[in-house]
Amino acid sequence: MRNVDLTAEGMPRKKTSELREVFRHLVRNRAAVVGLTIIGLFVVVSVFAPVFATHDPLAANLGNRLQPPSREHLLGTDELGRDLLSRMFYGGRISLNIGIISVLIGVLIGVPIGAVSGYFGGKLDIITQRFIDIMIAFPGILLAIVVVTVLGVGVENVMIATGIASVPIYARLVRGSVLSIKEQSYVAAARAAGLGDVRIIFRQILPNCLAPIIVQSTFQIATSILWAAGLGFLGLGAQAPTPEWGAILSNGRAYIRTAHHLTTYPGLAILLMVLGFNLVGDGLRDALDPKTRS
Amino acid sequence: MSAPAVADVPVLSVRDLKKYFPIRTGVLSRVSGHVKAVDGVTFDIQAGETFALVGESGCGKSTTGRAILRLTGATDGEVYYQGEDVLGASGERMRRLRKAMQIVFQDPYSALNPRKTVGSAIGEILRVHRMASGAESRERVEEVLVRCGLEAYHSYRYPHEFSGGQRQRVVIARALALDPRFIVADEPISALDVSIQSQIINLLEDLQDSFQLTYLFISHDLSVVRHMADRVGVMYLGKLVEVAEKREFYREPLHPYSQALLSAIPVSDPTVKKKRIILQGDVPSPANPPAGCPFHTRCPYVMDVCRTVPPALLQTETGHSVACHLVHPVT
Amino acid sequence: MEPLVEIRNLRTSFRTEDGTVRAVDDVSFDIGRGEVVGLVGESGCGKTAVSLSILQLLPTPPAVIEGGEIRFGSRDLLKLSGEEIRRIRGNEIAMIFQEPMTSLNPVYTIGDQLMETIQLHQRLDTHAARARAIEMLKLVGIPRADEVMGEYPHRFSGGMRQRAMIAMALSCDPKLLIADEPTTALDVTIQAQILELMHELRERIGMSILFITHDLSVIAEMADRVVVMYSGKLVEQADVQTLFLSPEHPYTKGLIGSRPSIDEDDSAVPAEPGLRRRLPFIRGSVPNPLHMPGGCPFHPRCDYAMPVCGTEMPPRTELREGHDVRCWLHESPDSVARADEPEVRS
Amino acid sequence: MRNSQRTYLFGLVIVSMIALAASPLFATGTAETAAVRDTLTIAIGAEPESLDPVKMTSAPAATVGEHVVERLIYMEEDGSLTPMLATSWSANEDSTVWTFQIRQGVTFHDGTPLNAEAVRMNLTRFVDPEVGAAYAFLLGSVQEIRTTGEYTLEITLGQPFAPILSHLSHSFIGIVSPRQIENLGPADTFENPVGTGPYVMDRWSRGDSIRLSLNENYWGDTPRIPNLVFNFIPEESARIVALETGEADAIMAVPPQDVPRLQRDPNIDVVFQSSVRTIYIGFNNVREPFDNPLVRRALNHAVDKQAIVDSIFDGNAFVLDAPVVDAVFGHASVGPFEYDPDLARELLAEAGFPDGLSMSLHHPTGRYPLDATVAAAVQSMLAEVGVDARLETREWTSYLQFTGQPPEQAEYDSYLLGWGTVTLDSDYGLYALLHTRQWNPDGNNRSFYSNERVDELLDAARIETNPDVRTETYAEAMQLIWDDAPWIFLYSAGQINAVRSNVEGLIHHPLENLSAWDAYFVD
Amino acid sequence: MLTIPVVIGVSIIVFAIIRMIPGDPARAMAGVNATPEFIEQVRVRHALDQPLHVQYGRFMVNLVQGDLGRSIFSGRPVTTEIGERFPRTLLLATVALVIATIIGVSAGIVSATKRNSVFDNASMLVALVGVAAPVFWMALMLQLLFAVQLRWLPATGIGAVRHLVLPSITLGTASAALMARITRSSMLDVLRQDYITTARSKGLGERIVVYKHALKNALIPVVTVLGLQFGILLGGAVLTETVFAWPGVGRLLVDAILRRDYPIVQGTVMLLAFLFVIINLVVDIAYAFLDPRVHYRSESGE
Repeated sequence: MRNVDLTAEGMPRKKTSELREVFRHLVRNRAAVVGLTIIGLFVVVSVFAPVFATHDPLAANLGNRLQPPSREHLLGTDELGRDLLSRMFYGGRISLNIGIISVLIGVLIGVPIGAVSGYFGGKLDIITQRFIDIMIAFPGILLAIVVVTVLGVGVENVMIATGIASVPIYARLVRGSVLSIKEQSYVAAARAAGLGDVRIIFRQILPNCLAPIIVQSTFQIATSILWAAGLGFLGLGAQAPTPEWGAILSNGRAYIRTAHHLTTYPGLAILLMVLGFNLVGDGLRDALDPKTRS
Repeated sequence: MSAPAVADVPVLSVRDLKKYFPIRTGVLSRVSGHVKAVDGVTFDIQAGETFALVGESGCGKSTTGRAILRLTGATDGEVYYQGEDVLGASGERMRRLRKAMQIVFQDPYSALNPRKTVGSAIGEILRVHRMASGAESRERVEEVLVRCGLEAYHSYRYPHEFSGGQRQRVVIARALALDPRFIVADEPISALDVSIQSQIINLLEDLQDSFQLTYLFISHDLSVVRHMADRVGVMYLGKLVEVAEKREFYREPLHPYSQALLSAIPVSDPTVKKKRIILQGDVPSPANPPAGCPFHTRCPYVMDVCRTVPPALLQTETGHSVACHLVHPVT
Repeated sequence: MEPLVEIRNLRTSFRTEDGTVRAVDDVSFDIGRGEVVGLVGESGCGKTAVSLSILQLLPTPPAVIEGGEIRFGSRDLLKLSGEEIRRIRGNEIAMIFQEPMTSLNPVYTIGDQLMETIQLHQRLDTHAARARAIEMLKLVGIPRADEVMGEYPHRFSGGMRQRAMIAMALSCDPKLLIADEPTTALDVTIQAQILELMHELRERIGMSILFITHDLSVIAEMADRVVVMYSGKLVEQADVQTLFLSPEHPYTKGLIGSRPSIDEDDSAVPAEPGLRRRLPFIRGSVPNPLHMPGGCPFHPRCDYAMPVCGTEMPPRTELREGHDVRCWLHESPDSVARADEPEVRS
Repeated sequence: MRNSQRTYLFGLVIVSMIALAASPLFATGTAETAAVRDTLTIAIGAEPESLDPVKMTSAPAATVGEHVVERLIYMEEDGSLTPMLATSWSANEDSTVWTFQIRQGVTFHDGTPLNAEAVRMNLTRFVDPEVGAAYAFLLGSVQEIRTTGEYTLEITLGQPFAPILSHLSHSFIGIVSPRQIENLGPADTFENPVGTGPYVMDRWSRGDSIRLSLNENYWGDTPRIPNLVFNFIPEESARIVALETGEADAIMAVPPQDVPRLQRDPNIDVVFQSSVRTIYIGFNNVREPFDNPLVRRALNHAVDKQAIVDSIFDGNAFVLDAPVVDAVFGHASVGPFEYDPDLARELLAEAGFPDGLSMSLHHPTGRYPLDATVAAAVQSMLAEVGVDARLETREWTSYLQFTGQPPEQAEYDSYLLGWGTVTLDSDYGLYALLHTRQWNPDGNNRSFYSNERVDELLDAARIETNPDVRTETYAEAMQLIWDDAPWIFLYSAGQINAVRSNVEGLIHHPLENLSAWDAYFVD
Repeated sequence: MLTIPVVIGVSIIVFAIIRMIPGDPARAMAGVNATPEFIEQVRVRHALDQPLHVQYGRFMVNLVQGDLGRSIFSGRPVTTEIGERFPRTLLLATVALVIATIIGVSAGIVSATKRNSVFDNASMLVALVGVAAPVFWMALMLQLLFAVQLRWLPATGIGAVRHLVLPSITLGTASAALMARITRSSMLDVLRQDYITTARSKGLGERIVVYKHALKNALIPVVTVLGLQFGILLGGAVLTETVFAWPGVGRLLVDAILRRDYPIVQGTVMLLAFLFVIINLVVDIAYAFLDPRVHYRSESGE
């Protein structure tokens, strides 16, 4: 008679880690898979740029300038006769680097600011919030322009500039998450159990802000790539002969009628990469959001 | 034990506890007023006793519980645990007090960190208090889990793998891990399905018996309180309006609010048709409580004096403490 | 007399990414004219899905009404066109919901929302509709009804909002009011007010009410007849006296028994610690709707479970007039034996 | 009730915000009509920074300005000097005192008559150190300016200065109405100049265009086209489209790569004009290893200037054979360095760098046509001979500042820069750039080139009044400079303008001005 | 209410940042060919030799009097320079925003109500691409197509309405895309709310449910985004204006940065920051129109 007793096992007994669960939802999302594929391709091509590149991205060949796409130069050549495809492979590296490093900068500075501000509240929070209000009052690209003006042009400074421009975004995001997580009973429980503030912030609260931070970071990588390209386009970003996509595009602008491949392909590349990150970001948000996951 | 212990030092003494939340407005977030969530609450809890704080939402019962454990800073007042000042304690003393005083929350879903296995969440607490580590810690975790009706292997699970009732068992196990003497149970069953509630009630009672626990039982459910509590305190708008031994309270509530509260409870017996006291209107805002007796705006027996003079919580011959001008006429 | 609503073999499912949830599985019951039917069960048992199925208010997808019949007068509500069912909603059948805080549209005034319903179903000009709205607000005991018309819902307390919702629901004199946990979100003194109001209105207006709740004591007070659901299935129905005094399904019994009563007999409580009266309880917890156990869904938690319970859903047994139960314990010994040990029969 | 009022108010706010924002649209909405015969539209690449002579620094400013404001002397396309507001001039024996006869019967656009006092006020303001005119150095040799009669002006120089007349012909030394500058403080400027020119300022739509209309009372031949519009279109491709669609009748600074297509268009004439601007890469001559002339010469041989001219400029440039272009007085052909990578490697080896070397190459972006492209091309050519040049760039002003540090603080190995000898006199082209006294930060000698003999020759040529002697002196100096190779001498890029075929008479000046007073439409 | 402290904060930050820009402003002001003496003179004249707080004090005093100094490049008052260009940027951004709002919000509504339809999928794909495409690239491609190839519209410049078409579409694309996405998700969220079920249970038709009951609620988050978008558009104008030679403050700022025209940079950034503060204020006010709850938010002591 008792053999049917399954005791108190209400929920399905599946030992799935949250990560795997998220991934499962992610790969079920067709758009996100497309995004992952795009990013994957760009990452592979960027990492192995020296392998894929058919030409030296910096080697000029004045006798072979502005060639349209051909068998030898799949995407044609630029104003100095450099192979566009090879330059774009290396450019992908730069864009990815800018995206990732600027996000790291934004996270490393913005997250602690937001966490401390949200957790402790009070005067500190008010001051921090005002400061973030001010920072957010500037659109990111403007902030990045101003920072680059102060630091000077160059890829490293673009990373710093776009990173700094994303700091207020993270600070506000994390503050918001912290404010809501702070109200969760398990934080009170941790305090009741005598855990210290630092431990509570880093061990209890921040791990639970991870989802929005990851989602935001995915979007932020895309945004930083766009900002960096914008800076490159304005001549405030990576400098010649660095094959940064925005800079290639900016240079190619003069040849838009004679050799439009110099603007078309880098533009498409930026679009695709940004699209890829946005698709994955959307997918991650859906996968991490219990509301849409049910 | 149902008779109040006389000679002993109470396990917990709360004296004139106040918790005001500032209302901030404007540019510089100036404080423009206060929500008087808890406004001068005084009571004692004896060893092994279950003291229930009841009242409707927003009456300050949960805030009282949290202020006692210093989960929210009290504005004023004193709290003593076995004679030791809780609100003023710091450092090592506070750590020791934290071990002795624990809390069980209402919502078992938010009470567990979703990113930690049950074992690591409880283990962390043990480690912080240097009670156990390594294999010893694991043993202790499994021991409390089993004691709370779970299985040892549950310590490797994440909260989302449990049902609501099981989670509440985990929450209780976590509170129990530090081997406390005093537990604030803040609406521990109200978020659970009806068929699960009695499991948890039974568990709490079992544990009280086994570990000589003292409970501050916070609930809006007077039926559960009747089952669980030894003494009952009724709160309204941040103030205690009546404190009484359970049987006395249910037999003859003295405060008009207590009476209304009790009469408002539906009876799960269709043959009984109860005469109700239906209160008019809503609870006033704690940001702007009425002058005099907080209940006077809804009281069916309101007198002129109620509108101006706040009644004190005074004891009657039957052992009730009541804050009402009807019971203790102003002379 | 013919019942107002006859629900027959209703099946409603939710198709989710992870599988199909049978929220309502073969549920049949009637609502008589002027009768208050209590629909009781724990969260996730499908009681809300039943109520929303009646007016087809479930979002499709993911919900699908897979079968059954809901007869309302001469019509089968499930066969009506969108336009036809809309003419019934709010007019002949009205609803109030659990969360008075979120059930009113925050950006329109109470008056706007009341008058909208009235003007939709009754050919009244603005002036008459307004008068009717104010009348309704007065009816549900809202003071200063005139001023309240121009107020936004957020200025109201929960109790007042629920009154406004009731006013809105009753404004077109519906034949049936579906009240889905109307007092669950309210404090006990406010709950008493609302229940009192509903009693009063019912006597005055005489409509039928389908009262949905998880709170047995509320049911005991309000309902004439009670329908108990568990995991999408109707397990027992009876008139309220019968159900509370002699429940037959183990789940109903457990449910009623495990609630501490406000009128608990104190003398039954032993004075000594350790010897307290333990509450009866139902073990385990509600099954995951995606992984429903086979047979009777309650069998993993049932103290009387038999092998047959794990394989086959018991049929509906009419114990006496108006008292149905779906449990193998109450099936004729014959059929139990048949299901249990078919080879023994010879 | 309250609700609808609120909605109405909200709508009102929105509508008025849009109306407010849109108002400029209607204000300027009439500007664009189809090309009318009475208006000539010229698209230029940049907006003049100012039309106040003391604030002018750029060719676009000069181009627009000279239609409105005139100077004492005009320099023809061939470099010869002809009277403008001065009818004649003479000097004393040692050429230190110059007397100018000011044209009579000329009035400014505001009706004020032109006289010597008006000119004196203008020139005095131009040289006033308090005012700080960017080009005040043009008159750096002037000691005193005074009137000696209603129409006679006397300029006294501290010492003889041969190119003084060329300097006075500079487009930035314009004469505006004395009324306009009477009450200006030293730091103040005016916006719309009131000059004596054939055209009058009509409207300056900032960021967009400047409209000029005919000066009915012009002292000279009245132009045939009554209205001139200068449109500022920085984008090259957009400028070309404007010409192709007829929105513009003439455009300046056509990128070389677009020339072939424009030439195929029967409605468009492409005009090539030489420029007086030289483009070079200066070495830091006091820094190792560029203090070694062998290294400098080696690098000169390593760069295929002809390839740059042919490929990057599609032939619309020429390789420098001297530190100044041949239109400049005193030019002597002393070059060029042959492109010979093997020789370059040999010279490097001889200098002690058989494995090449690495260096920084700083360059501006967008300041000169295709500057960044050229820098990148040079970089890859240097790589051929084992020289690893690291390209670095900055925005223009910080670039100038970076390359303007005194020698001990100068942190560059080499820098790409251009210099326009706008006076068409070698003094302007050599003295400031290569004389030892002109080392940073006192002058423009950013390469810290120093050669005593060259200094002597440049000093001598300055005060020498005999043109033949000057020519010889400059020839010797140029040879010495060339052999020292303080720079990589690159090229002078020609100007390319394009004009719709129905426009005639535009003057494409070597000084990078485009003048329209003789222009007319043909059918 | 937040305006004053934020503006003061902004002014301090802008002031500090401008002073952090490498390069000697006195030298830049004095010009390329200036003598060291003249540079020193300029330094004293502009009080650049004074301590920073003194300079800031002067700056603020002048600012209050509406004096932002003079452009180094043109010598004209900064207020005049900005005053001429700002209306053009405002016009461009406003038109772009109006286009973006009309297209974005309506696409978002239709997508949400016809969820997973062909229209929904297609418009969301377009929206994704719209967000991902670099503004300047879009600008170039539109220019190439409509101005260079088809010659339908002018490539650059200002003047007539047709000059406005390409820049405003370019500028508005990303906003329209974003707006469509936000409207859609906001709408989907609102359609899940209880009061929508209430509205349906009253027997209201789907059209009224969507356009009356859902839309107004769904627009509340859209309004926040709208305000934010306006700021982003003003920022994005930097790129758009550069490509389309639209003489607005965006290009003025870029040019000023390249020319080290500090007073202009300072003035423009101040103006933009100030503007964003104002926009936030307007958004707050707009909130109150849409959401009656806002008025009373300060009363409840949360």
